[in-house]
Amino acid sequence: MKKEIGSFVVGDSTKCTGCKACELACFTVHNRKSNHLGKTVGTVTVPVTPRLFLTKFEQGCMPIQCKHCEDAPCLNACTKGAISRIDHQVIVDAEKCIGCKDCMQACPFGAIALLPYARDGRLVGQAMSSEPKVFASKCDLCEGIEGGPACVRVCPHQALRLVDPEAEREEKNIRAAEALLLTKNWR
Amino acid sequence: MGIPEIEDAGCLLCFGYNGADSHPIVARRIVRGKQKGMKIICADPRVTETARISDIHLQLKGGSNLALVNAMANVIWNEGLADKKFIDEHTKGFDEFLKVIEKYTPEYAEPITHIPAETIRRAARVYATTKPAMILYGMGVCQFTQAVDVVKGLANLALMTGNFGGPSMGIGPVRGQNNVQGACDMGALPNSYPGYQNVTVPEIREKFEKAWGVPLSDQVGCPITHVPHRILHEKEEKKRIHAYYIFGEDPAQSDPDLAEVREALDKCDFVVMQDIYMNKTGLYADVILPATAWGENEGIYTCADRGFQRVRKLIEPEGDMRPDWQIIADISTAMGYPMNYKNTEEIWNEMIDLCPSFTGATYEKIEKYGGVQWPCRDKSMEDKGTPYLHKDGIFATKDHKALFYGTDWHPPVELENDQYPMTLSTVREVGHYSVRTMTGNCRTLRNLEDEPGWVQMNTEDCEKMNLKKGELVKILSKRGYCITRCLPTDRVKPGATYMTYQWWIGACNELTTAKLDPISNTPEYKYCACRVEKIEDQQWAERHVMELYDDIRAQMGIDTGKGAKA
Amino acid sequence: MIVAIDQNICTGCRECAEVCPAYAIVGEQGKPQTIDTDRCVMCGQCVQKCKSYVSVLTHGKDAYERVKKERNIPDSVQEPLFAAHAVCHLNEVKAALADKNRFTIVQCAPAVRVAIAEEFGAELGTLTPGKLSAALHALGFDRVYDTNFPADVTIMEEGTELVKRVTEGGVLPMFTSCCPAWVKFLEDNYPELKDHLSSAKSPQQIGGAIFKTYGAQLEGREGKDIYSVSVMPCTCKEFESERPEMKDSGFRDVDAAITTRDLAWLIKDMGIDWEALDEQEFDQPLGLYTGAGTIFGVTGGVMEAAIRTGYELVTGQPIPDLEVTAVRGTEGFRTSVIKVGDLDLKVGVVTGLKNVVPVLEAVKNGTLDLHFIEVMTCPEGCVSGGGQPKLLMDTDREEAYAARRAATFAHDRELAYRKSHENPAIKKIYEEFLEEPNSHIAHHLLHTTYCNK
Amino acid sequence: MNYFVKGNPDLCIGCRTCMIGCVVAHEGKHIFEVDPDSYSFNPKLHMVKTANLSVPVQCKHCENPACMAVCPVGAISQKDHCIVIDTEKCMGCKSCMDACPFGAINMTVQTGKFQADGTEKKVANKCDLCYGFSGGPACVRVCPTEALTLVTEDELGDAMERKRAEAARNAYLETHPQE
Repeated sequence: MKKEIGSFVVGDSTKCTGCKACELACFTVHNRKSNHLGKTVGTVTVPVTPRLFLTKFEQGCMPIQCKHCEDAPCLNACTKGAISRIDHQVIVDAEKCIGCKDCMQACPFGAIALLPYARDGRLVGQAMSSEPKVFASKCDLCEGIEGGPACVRVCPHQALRLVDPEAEREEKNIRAAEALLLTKNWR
Repeated sequence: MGIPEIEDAGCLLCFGYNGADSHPIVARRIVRGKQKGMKIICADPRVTETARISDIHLQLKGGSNLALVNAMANVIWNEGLADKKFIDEHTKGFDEFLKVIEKYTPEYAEPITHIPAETIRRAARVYATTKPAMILYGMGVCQFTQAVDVVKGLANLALMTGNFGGPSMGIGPVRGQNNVQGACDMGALPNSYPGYQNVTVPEIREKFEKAWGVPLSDQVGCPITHVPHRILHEKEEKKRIHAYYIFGEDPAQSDPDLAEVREALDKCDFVVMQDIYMNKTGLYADVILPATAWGENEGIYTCADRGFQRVRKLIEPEGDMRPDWQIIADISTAMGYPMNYKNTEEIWNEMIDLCPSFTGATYEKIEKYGGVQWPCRDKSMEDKGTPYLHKDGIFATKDHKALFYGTDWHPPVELENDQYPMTLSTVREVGHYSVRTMTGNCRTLRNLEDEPGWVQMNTEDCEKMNLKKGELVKILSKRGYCITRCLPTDRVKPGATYMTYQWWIGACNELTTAKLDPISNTPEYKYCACRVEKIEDQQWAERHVMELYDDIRAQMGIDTGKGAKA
Repeated sequence: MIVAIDQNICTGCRECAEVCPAYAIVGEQGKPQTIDTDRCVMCGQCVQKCKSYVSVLTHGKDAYERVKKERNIPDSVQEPLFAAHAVCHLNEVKAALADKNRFTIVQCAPAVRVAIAEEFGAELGTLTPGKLSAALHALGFDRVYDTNFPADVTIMEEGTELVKRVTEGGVLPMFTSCCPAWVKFLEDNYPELKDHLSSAKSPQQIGGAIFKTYGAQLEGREGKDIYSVSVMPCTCKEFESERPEMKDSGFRDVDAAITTRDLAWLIKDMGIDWEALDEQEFDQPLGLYTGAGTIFGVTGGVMEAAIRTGYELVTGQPIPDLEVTAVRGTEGFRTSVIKVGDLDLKVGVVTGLKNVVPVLEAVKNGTLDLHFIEVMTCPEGCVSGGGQPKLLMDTDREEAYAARRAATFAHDRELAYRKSHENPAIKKIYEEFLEEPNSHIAHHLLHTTYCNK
Repeated sequence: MNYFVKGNPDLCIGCRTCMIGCVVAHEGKHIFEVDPDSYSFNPKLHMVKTANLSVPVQCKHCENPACMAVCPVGAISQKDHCIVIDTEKCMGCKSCMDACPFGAINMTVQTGKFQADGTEKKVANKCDLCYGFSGGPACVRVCPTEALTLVTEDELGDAMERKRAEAARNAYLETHPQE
């Protein structure tokens, strides 16, 4: 009965130092089970494949990640049906992904990268090629991972924020309404 | 007084009446009054829209109405603000009244009402010294076991300040539903014929017997709120009710203690339901008579200010349904009393000729003037009706004097306790009206709000229970429970909860008590003890609510394929 | 160079500068950083902090293999590599192990056994001395000794020195000297306070000096034949081992100091299955250690071990409460007064090098009334050392340190001997070789004066 | 200057007629007669009720709109005194929603339109001052208490001028009390 939209994480370039703790944490929690990661670096046997991307630009830096669009171009572009909406979030099925790059081109944020795909601590190979299988790596808002988005949790400067868009909108509405009290006699 | 007069009052005492949610059009008059400089005193346990713009908000504890009213009377008298001349010339019983209110000092009322004594004083002074002062009251007065006493108490305030008999003054009930005034005017009361003519008066009975050509009973009928008892527990066989013909009403939704109502409808031998849409009561009916809705009807409605207004047909009804008057005429004919009215005007003309206060309110006049407020006794075009009553202090009693009537306050019947530590009051929300047979079937309004509705709770209470906005909660009283969504708001006081009564799933009348005011027979919808419980598994709850909704719609034969369809 | 920042990989976030106690990391925000080697104390906290990894996306497909080669990291390593890193010396160690003519001795520090298992997927702070010893044996070390043993020697030497300074009026307060980063910091910034340092060497260097002398005797070999390796939770230990003062055995006392992380690489590189290892004892006699030696790994541990022994040296009575909880904790600077017979021993513990500055200022001004101060550079002592397994997520840091600390104390409780002077191997080495604490030979081998830089 | 509709909390009774009026205006008057699943109920203004105020909040049609700046696909533009969203271009990324400090933008289901995986398509929704409809903003027209007004450049300018003149007069009187 409730109308809901997808949450998303946004970075704040005024706080971000570019340390990549978010990227590493993202990789860690997503590979904990599938690639047997422990708590320390030494337990990693596969390339780091983050789902958000620290991005430098003229004025600073910040991580860029998926907005979980409500009419997601990546999802609509995926002919393989590897991208779908699950619990309001746009999720890539890495197993189904064939690395066609359509989603990357459709996404206006550059929030998707093709990265090597690993399972059980090993890169997944493919027939007739020495190159490993790749997958469209993008934020899934740590779906099914305890504690919510790891990037938000590890950021040393609180430069990442999980947005509950509707709740925040309502809060902003209240502030806007309070402003109307001050401007009501504008004439 | 008339609704348009509200905005010209000097002071408005708005008591237990939430215009913005019940009647936006009346609320508009209040807002306009405020713009014109009207002082507003609002007595309401919640911050209603009127309270929000009021000069004094008397945020009383629910169920303490009479203590507040009596205390205001006490202040007015003790501070010499009463209109002694008016009291002497136009009233009786003031001395006895004084004895009753003597002890109701503001300090005495403070712990009962939870309003600081000084605020009560301030309100009484403003009311007594600002002319003209008008009182509007609503269900916050009427839906208590002490309801009629409070109405009289409010009348006492108007009497002792001389606020009767002129424009923009007096005391006005703003009735609960559209045309509820009309229903009463037309005799849909257990004790009267149309025009408030008592069934026990032989001359009146004879007049109607003569006009209708049948013998009529001299017994007062059964109020709706007594029906479950008369079906389930009546010892005297002759008095027991076996058949129940319900139209334009949904007791299985709107009456208190729904479990009992359902049992009564189940046990009743024969139930007829006549309505514009399927409703909860219809699920228990042996016969359903589909009637046309407001846009498909024509006739006369009466507004809360006694104003008769024409209602016209907008569209032709489609399908197997008829206007209420035709259904009644057909049933009557079938039962051996032929009714052959050609149109509503014919019925209207028969009625006004039998009711002296309505006789002058012809279709022609109502058309011409846009509306006529009764009493309107003369058919000549000069008698335009009566905008306000008791002109010049002449009251409709034998000696033309008003009677003071003082009573002591008593608390509501079911108080908070360890098991049920909170209180529940049933209220209205703007956009959904009555039992949702009308607005619940309006898709646009249903888009605005839909099942299972909300329970308004103080934010502190919600924080204590870790309840978030929109979370489904279980709310229980000793009679039953329902599931609804939590709406944290600072507009209500801690410990109190408020629910609107139209929702099928968030049906707050599962919880309400069937205790009645002894005179009006109105239930105490505004006060019962309840408890709110958090539901840990919200996903289950959401599913459960959806299943309940689908289930009810399926029972009613509504397509449940995708969303509710009318 | 021991700790370095790779200019090509660094994003310039300066998170490392936040944790650097020596303000040695210089550079503009957003630009690659460099290390001011004069200031750097090589504690490796920047290495622990750095998250700027060699990325396929940012640095290209071949970058990872290239960097690995540049840093002399074993080929088998697959884990992420970061901008801030400690230089890897495993090639030398591997060569020594492969050389049949060299007699290899290894020692490992107390904090290694509570952390190394993490690199093989175990829970944080899993205690594995038996597997550690087994792995070192499996790597082919001829003798697997333990730094906890020289730690017990340290207590004998340093404890005796303290008693002397207190009773005979030496320079007070006396600072511990086990932590090489701290020693370098003091030398660099407060050279005038050098006399406050205990003259006793750190356990690693005491071990090194003993292995190439007494150790060589035990094997019937000469010091020159011995290749001595230490496994440390510390990046700075390599620096310490390279110091010109550390050649009292007649040779470089410790030939190579590798970190816990390096050891994990080595174990993997040699194809040793950690999971399958059966537990093994450390070799005797120089691998026999007490709980006192073990708690060197946590902040306050040296102090507690010293008190356990010092109390008995001074009073001749066993200490009533073995666990000196008064000096435990994780606050940056904490003090307490310990009753040792008639003496009120006033002690202080500093952990986290930044916290030592006000203490040093107070010593300089003569306003600090303490006898003995333990200083450790890393946040919670050696368990949090720069050479320890690096956490993937800093949100685990608190839990990791707490678990490693708890494991260290648990190990202390399960050991047969918990006071250094009760260690039979300690008694034996003093009988057979060192004569007595602070003896002439002890002074020659186990003490030092740090030369002016 | 862009125009905007603003509510007056003193007059608002929280009845939400403006929201209904908004939907009726944007969906066409036939919504009362058609299948409920065939139209979208997406009011472009939001009723806010707190302890001491009730008032609808809607887009301010900022002169330097943050929403327009962040839109990655150029779906938001300025047209004839108002900032409008091209829902055909919008892909529901919520950037504008996050950027708007007033909470004036929400994401709404586009009835009858779906994404490739069959889930509902949602796009940004905000006040467009009833762009393209005759009679001006519907909310202003339907409000029973006249709590909403359309603020235009002329009106705002006049008001400011009046206020400046008043301020000047007051300042003058301060130095010339005898007058």
